[in-house]
Amino acid sequence: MDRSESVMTENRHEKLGLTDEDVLAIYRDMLLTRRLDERMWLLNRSGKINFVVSGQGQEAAQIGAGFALEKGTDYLAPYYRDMGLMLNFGMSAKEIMLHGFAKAEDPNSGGRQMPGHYGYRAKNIITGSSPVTTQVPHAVGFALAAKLKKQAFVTLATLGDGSTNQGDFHEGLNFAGVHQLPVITFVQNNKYAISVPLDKQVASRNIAVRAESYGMPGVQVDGNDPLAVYEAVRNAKERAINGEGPSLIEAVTDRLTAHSSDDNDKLYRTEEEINEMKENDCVHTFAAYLTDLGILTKEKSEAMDKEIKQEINEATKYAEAAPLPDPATLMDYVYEPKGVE
Amino acid sequence: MDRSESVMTENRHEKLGLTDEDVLAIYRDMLLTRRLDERMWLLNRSGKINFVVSGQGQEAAQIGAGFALEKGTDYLAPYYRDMGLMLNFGMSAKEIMLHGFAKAEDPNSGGRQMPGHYGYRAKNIITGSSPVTTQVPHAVGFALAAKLKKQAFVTLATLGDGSTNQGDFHEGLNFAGVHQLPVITFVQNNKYAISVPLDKQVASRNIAVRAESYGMPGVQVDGNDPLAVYEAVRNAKERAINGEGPSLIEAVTDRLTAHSSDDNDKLYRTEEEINEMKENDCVHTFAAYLTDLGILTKEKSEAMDKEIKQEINEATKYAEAAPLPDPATLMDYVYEPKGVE
Amino acid sequence: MAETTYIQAITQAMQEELKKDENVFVLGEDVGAKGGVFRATDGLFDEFGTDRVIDTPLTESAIAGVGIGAAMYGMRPVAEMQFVDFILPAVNQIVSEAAKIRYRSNNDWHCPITIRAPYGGGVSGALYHSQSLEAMFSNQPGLKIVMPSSPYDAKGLLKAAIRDNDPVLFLEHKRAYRFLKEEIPEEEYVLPIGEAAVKREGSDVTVITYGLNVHLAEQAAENLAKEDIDVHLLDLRTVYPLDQSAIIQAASKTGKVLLVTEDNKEGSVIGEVAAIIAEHCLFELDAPVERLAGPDVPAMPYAANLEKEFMVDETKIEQAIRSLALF
Amino acid sequence: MAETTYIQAITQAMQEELKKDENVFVLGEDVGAKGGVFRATDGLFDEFGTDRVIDTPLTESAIAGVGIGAAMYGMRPVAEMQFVDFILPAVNQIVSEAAKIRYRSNNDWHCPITIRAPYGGGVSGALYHSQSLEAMFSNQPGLKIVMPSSPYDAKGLLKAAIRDNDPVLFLEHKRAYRFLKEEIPEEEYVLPIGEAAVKREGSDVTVITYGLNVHLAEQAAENLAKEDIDVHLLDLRTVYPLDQSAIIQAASKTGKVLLVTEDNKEGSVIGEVAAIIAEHCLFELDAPVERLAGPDVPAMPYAANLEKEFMVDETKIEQAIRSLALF
Ligand SMILES: Cc1ncc(C[n+]2csc(CCOP(=O)(O)OP(=O)(O)O)c2C)c(N)n1
Ligand SMILES: Cc1ncc(C[n+]2csc(CCOP(=O)(O)OP(=O)(O)O)c2C)c(N)n1
Ligand SMILES: [Mg+2]
Ligand SMILES: [Mg+2]
Repeated sequence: MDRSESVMTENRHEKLGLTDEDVLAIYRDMLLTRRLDERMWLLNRSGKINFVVSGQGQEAAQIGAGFALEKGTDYLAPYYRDMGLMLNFGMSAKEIMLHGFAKAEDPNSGGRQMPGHYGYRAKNIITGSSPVTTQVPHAVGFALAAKLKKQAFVTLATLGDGSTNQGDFHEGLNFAGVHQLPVITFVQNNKYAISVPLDKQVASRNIAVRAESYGMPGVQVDGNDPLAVYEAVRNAKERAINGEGPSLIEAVTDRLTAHSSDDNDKLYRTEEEINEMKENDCVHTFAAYLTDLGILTKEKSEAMDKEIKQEINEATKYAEAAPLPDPATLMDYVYEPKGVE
Repeated sequence: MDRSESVMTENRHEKLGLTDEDVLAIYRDMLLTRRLDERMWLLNRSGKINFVVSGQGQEAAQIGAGFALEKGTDYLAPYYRDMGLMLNFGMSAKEIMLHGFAKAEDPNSGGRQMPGHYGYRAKNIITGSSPVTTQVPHAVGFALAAKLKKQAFVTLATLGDGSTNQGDFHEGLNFAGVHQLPVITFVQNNKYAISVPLDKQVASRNIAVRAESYGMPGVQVDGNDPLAVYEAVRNAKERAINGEGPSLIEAVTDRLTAHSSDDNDKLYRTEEEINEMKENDCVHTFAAYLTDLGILTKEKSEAMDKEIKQEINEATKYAEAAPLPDPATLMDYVYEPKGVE
Repeated sequence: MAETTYIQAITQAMQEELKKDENVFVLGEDVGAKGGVFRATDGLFDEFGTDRVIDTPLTESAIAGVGIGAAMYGMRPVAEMQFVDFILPAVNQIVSEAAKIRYRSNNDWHCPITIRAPYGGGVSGALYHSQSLEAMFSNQPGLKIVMPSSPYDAKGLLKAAIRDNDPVLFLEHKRAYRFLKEEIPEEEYVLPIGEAAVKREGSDVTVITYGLNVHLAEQAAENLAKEDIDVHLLDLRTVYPLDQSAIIQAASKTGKVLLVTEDNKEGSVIGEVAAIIAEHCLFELDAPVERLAGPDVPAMPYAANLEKEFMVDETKIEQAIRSLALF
Repeated sequence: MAETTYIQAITQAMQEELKKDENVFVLGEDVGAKGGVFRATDGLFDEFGTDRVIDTPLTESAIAGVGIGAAMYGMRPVAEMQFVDFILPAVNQIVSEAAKIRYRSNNDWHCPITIRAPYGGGVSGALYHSQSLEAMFSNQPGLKIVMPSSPYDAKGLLKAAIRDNDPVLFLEHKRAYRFLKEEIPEEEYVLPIGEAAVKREGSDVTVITYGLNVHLAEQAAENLAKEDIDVHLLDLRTVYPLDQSAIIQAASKTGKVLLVTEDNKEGSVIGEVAAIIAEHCLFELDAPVERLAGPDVPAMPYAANLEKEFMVDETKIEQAIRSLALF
C-alpha cells in the first residue's frame, strides 16, 4: 500500500529546486500554524482570550508564499489570517501568544490591537489595521520607495477575496501597474467574506483575471498546495526584482473554521460543505505527499508533534503569566515622544 | 468631386435602422452643442461668465449615446462635459445659458453650482457634483431600483478615462455585475485627465478590458463616429432591458480644448498634437459623411447654422438679462422645507 | 407591553417599515442569511427575501453610493455599515453626495437614505471596533445624526429616520444592543428627529449627553440623589443639528453643566454644546462648563485594563457631578 | 528680503526640502509638467525630475495610501490633494491609517507624511471648490492640522510639516495664494507646529481665528483702532491639536472674545475654541463668547451674490468686534 502510493506520487519539489529539508520546513511551519491556531480556539472557548480569527485551511497558501520571500529583505503587508506568514517571517509562537493575550510584550501592538492585527518592524512586517484592503496601497508605497531608492526588495500584500472589491484594491493595483512597481498582491480566496459567498461578492469569473485591468500578469493557483503557491510567488518575485513590474496571485483556499470566534457559520453554510473542505485539508494532504515520498517518517512526524506541542505550551504559559500593559501608558505614542531626535 | 465622393461613402446609418432625418437630427445636436460651447468660451473671455468646461471633440460620443436612449424613460448620470447629452435629453440652450450665468432660473441648481454641474429631474437627468465618479454608484442604484420595482428603463453613467481609476468605478461596476443590473457605464476617453496622459493614468491596455473584472461585456468604439457609438449603446440597452445585465462602453474621443477655462494645455501637450486632433474633429467628419451622401445640402446646412445661431443668441440674451438668485434664498433647501407633505 | 432590547427595537423598526412601505429595503454586508454580525436584521431575510434584504459586496462606498442612487429614484434604503469604524471609505458618498443633493439641486432632487452603524466601545473591540465617529459628520449641513439612548427611542427614531426625506445617520451603541431592555408599546409610534429629551428634572447640576452615556448618567443621578444632589439630565438624541433651545434651557436651569461623551475630547460634539452655552448662557452659569470625555488618543486599545482606563463610566460621571455640585 | 506670495512661499518650502533631503518627494494629480492646478509645484518637475515629483493617477485614496506606505518605509512624501474638497475619498487612509500607525504599533512604526490641500472660498469655486474641511479631521488624535495665515508662516510651517515624524494635514487658503504677499527672509527658517501666534496686542476685544481670516481681522483691527477700539488678535496657526494655553491667555486678556471661521458654524473648530474658553475662562469673561462663521448650508453656492452672502469679510468682522466692544 505505502510502497505503491509512493510510486504513484511524483516528487514535485525537486523540480522547483527545493530540497527535502525545505519541504519538511514548509510542513513544520504549516503544522505549527495549525496547532497554534487550534490552541487559540481552546483558550478562547475557555474564556482566556477574547477573540480568534483563524487561518485554518490557509496554511499552505501562506507558508508557500512566505517560503519564496527573503527574510530581512522583502516586506510583508499582511491581513488578519496570516499567522502562518508571521511565523514564517520570524515572529515566534510566544510573541503571537503575547499578542493573543494582549500583553505588554506583544511586539505587534503592546496589547493595543485585537489578535490578528500584526506588525513587527524588525521582521519587515508592516503594521496593519482592521479596515480591509488599506494595506494594498501601503505595499505599493513600499514598492515605490524601493524604486526611488533603488533597493532590490519585493513587497507582498495579502488580502481576502471579498477585499478585492474595495476601492483601495483598484486604486493600489492601478498605481503599481502605471509605475511598474515591485509588488505582489496575494489574494487568499477562501470563497467567503464572513457569510457572503463568492458569487454574491465578486462579479468576475475569478480574481486573477482582474490583473488585466492593471496591466499585470494574474495567476490562479491551488492554495491547498504549498508548492504551487511557492512557484507562483517565486516567479512573481523574480519578475519584480528584474524590473518587470507587479503581479497578482490568487490562491484558492478554504476557510475551515467560522469567520472568527464571534461567528457561527452554520447560519450560512451546510455541514456537507464544511466536511467536504475538511477532506482537502492542506495540512493533511501535504503530510500525505511527504509521507508517500518517505520524507516524513513516523518518527520525524512524532518528534515534530512533540516539539511543536512543547513550543506552544511554553508560549502559552509565558504569555498567560506576562504582565498587561501599564494603564499609565494609555496616552503614550499618539505623536512622536518629545525630545527624540 | 462631390459625386465621386458620395459614391465612395457608403450609407452606414440605414443598416442601423436610422433614417436620414435621424442622422440630420444627430448632426444638429452635435452642431448646436459645438456652437453653444464656443459661445461659452466667448462669454468667458469677455468676462461675462466665470468658468467653462468644454465638450468640444466629444459631441459625437455624447449625441450618439443619447440618441440610443428613450427620453422620459431612461435615466442619465452625467459628468461635466456632457452639454451634448443635456441638449439631447431636452435641456434647452436657454436653460444651459441660465446655468452658465448662474441665474435663479437655472433648472440644474438655481445658480448654486458651477457650469457643467447638471441635474434636471423632469428630464431624468440625475444631479451631479464635482468629485469624479460618484455618479457611477448612483446609476447602479437607479438600476437596482429598476430591478426591485420591475421598471423597464436603463441608466447611463458617463465619466472620463482618468475617473475609471477611482474606487467608486470598481465598487460600482462590481455591484452592478453581481446583481446583473440594467446600467451602462459610458467612458469618454479623451486620453487626458487635465494634464496627465493616459499612459500615466490607466495601467490597462485600454478601458474596455476592465469590464472583465465585473463579468460584463466591454467594447471600445470610435468616439468620433456617432453611428458607432449609437450602435454600441443601443445594443447595451437591449441587453439591459432583456435582463442580460450591465455593460461598459469606451468611446475614444479627443478633448479639443484645454481642460477648462482655467487650464493652459500648452504646458503639457504640443501644437502638433492639438492640430492633429482637430483634423479628426467629429463635427466636421460627420458633416462630410452627410454631405457626401447628399443628406446635408448647402441649403440645409446654412439654414441650420442660422437657426442655431439665433437660438444661441436668444438664449444668451435671455440668460444675461435674467435675475440672479435672491440672496435671501441662501439658507433654503438644506433640508426638506417644513410643512411639505 | 413587552420587554424589548435595544437591538430588538431596531429590528422591529425595520420590520415594520419594510412591511408598511414597499420602497423600503435593507442593504449591507452580511445582513441577509446571517442576519447581520450583531443580528440586527435577524429574520428580515426570511420574511422579505433577497430583493428587500440585500447582501452587498464588501464595499462601503458602493453601499452608500448605490443606496443614494436608489433613494434619488424614490426608494427608502436602509444601509448598514457593519461598524461605524468602517464607514470611512463611504465618507465621500455621504458628505459630497447625500448631504448636498437637495441643496445643490435647489430642491429638485432629494435623498431619503438611512445609514445605520454600530458605534462605541467597552466590548473589547480595540481601535477599529470601538470608535465614536459622530463628530466627523457633525459639521455637514444636509445630514442628520441620531444616536438613541434607549430601546423606546431607538425604535421610534429609526422609524422616523426611514420616513425622513433627507439622509439620516443612525448610530447605535453596540454595548447597548443587549444591555438595555425596557417595555415598549405594542402599538406603532414615531419620535421626532431634532429634539432633545429631558430624562430627569433636577436643580443642582445639569448633565447633557447622548447614547449609552444617558443610561450611565441616570444611574449616577440615582446614586447622587441619596446624597441630595439633584441632577437635571438632557439626552441630546439628535447630535446634529443640535437642539439649541433645549440645551440653553437645560444649562440655564442649574447653572452648573457637565457634558459627557465617550468620544475623545478635543473636537467632539460636546465641544459644540459647550460653545452654544458659552454664547447663550454666560450669565446663567455658576461654574465653568465641565467636559467628561475619552482621552485624546487615536482610539480605544484592546487590552482590558487599557480599555477600562479609556471608557467613561458611571463612577467617573458620578465624581464629576459631585465636584460640580460642590463647586 | 524679497516680496513673496503665499504660494511662492509654499513652492520654496518644497523646493528647499527636496534639495535638502533625498527622502522627500512630491506626489499628486497634475503636480508634474503642469506644476499643479494652482502652480504650487511650478518648476519642481524640471528641477527634480519624474522620480521626485510624481504625477499620480486620479485616485486620492491611493495618493494618501501609497504615500503612507512610502512614509512607513522611511520616505517623506508630500502629497497634494488638488482641492481639499477632493480629500474625502482618502479619509479612510488618513484617519484609519496615517493617524493611528504610531499608536496602534506602540511606536514600532510611524508615518511622516505631509498632505497639502487648498481650501476656502471667495474664488467662484461653488460647493466643491470652496470648502473648509478642517473640522472633519479635528477630532483625530495622531493627526496635526496646520493652516497658515501668511507667506512667512506658510514657508516655515510647511518645512516643519515635511520634517515632522507624524502625519500633518497642511491646508492652504486658495484665495491667499496670490492675494497675500510679504517680504520673507532669504536664509532658512522653520516654525514650530502646535503654537498659536499673537498677531496684535490689544486690550478691548480678543479675536481668535486662523488662515485667511487672520488677514481680514488685521484689516478690521486697523480700521477699529481709529475708533479707539483696541483689538487683541490670536492666529491659531495649528487648528489641531489646539494651543490651549495661548487660547486661554488671549481670551483672559480682554474678557471679550470673537471667534472667526470661514467654515459653517455648527461643529467648526472654533466651537472647540469656545469650549476651551467656557471650561477655563468663565470668570474672566465680560461678555458672551461670540462666533462669526459661515451659515449652516452644505457649502458655498456659485452665484457671485450668494457667495458674497456666505463669506465672512472684513466688514462683518469689524461689526462683530464693534458690538462686542460696546457690550
Ligand atoms: C472596510 C471594512 N468593512 C467591513 C469590515 C468587516 N469585515 C471584517 S473581515 C470581513 C470579510 C472579509 O472577507 P475576505 O476579504 O474574503 O477575507 P476573509 O475573511 O474571507 O479571509 C468583513 C466584512 C472590515 N474589516 N473592513
Ligand atoms: C475626486 C476628484 N479628484 C480630483 C478632481 C479634480 N479634477 C477635475 S476633472 C479632473 C480630470 C478628470 O479626467 P477624466 O476622468 O479623464 O475626465 P476628462 O476631464 O478628461 O473628461 C480632475 C483631476 C475631481 N473633480 N474629483
Ligand atoms: Mg474570503
Ligand atoms: Mg479624460
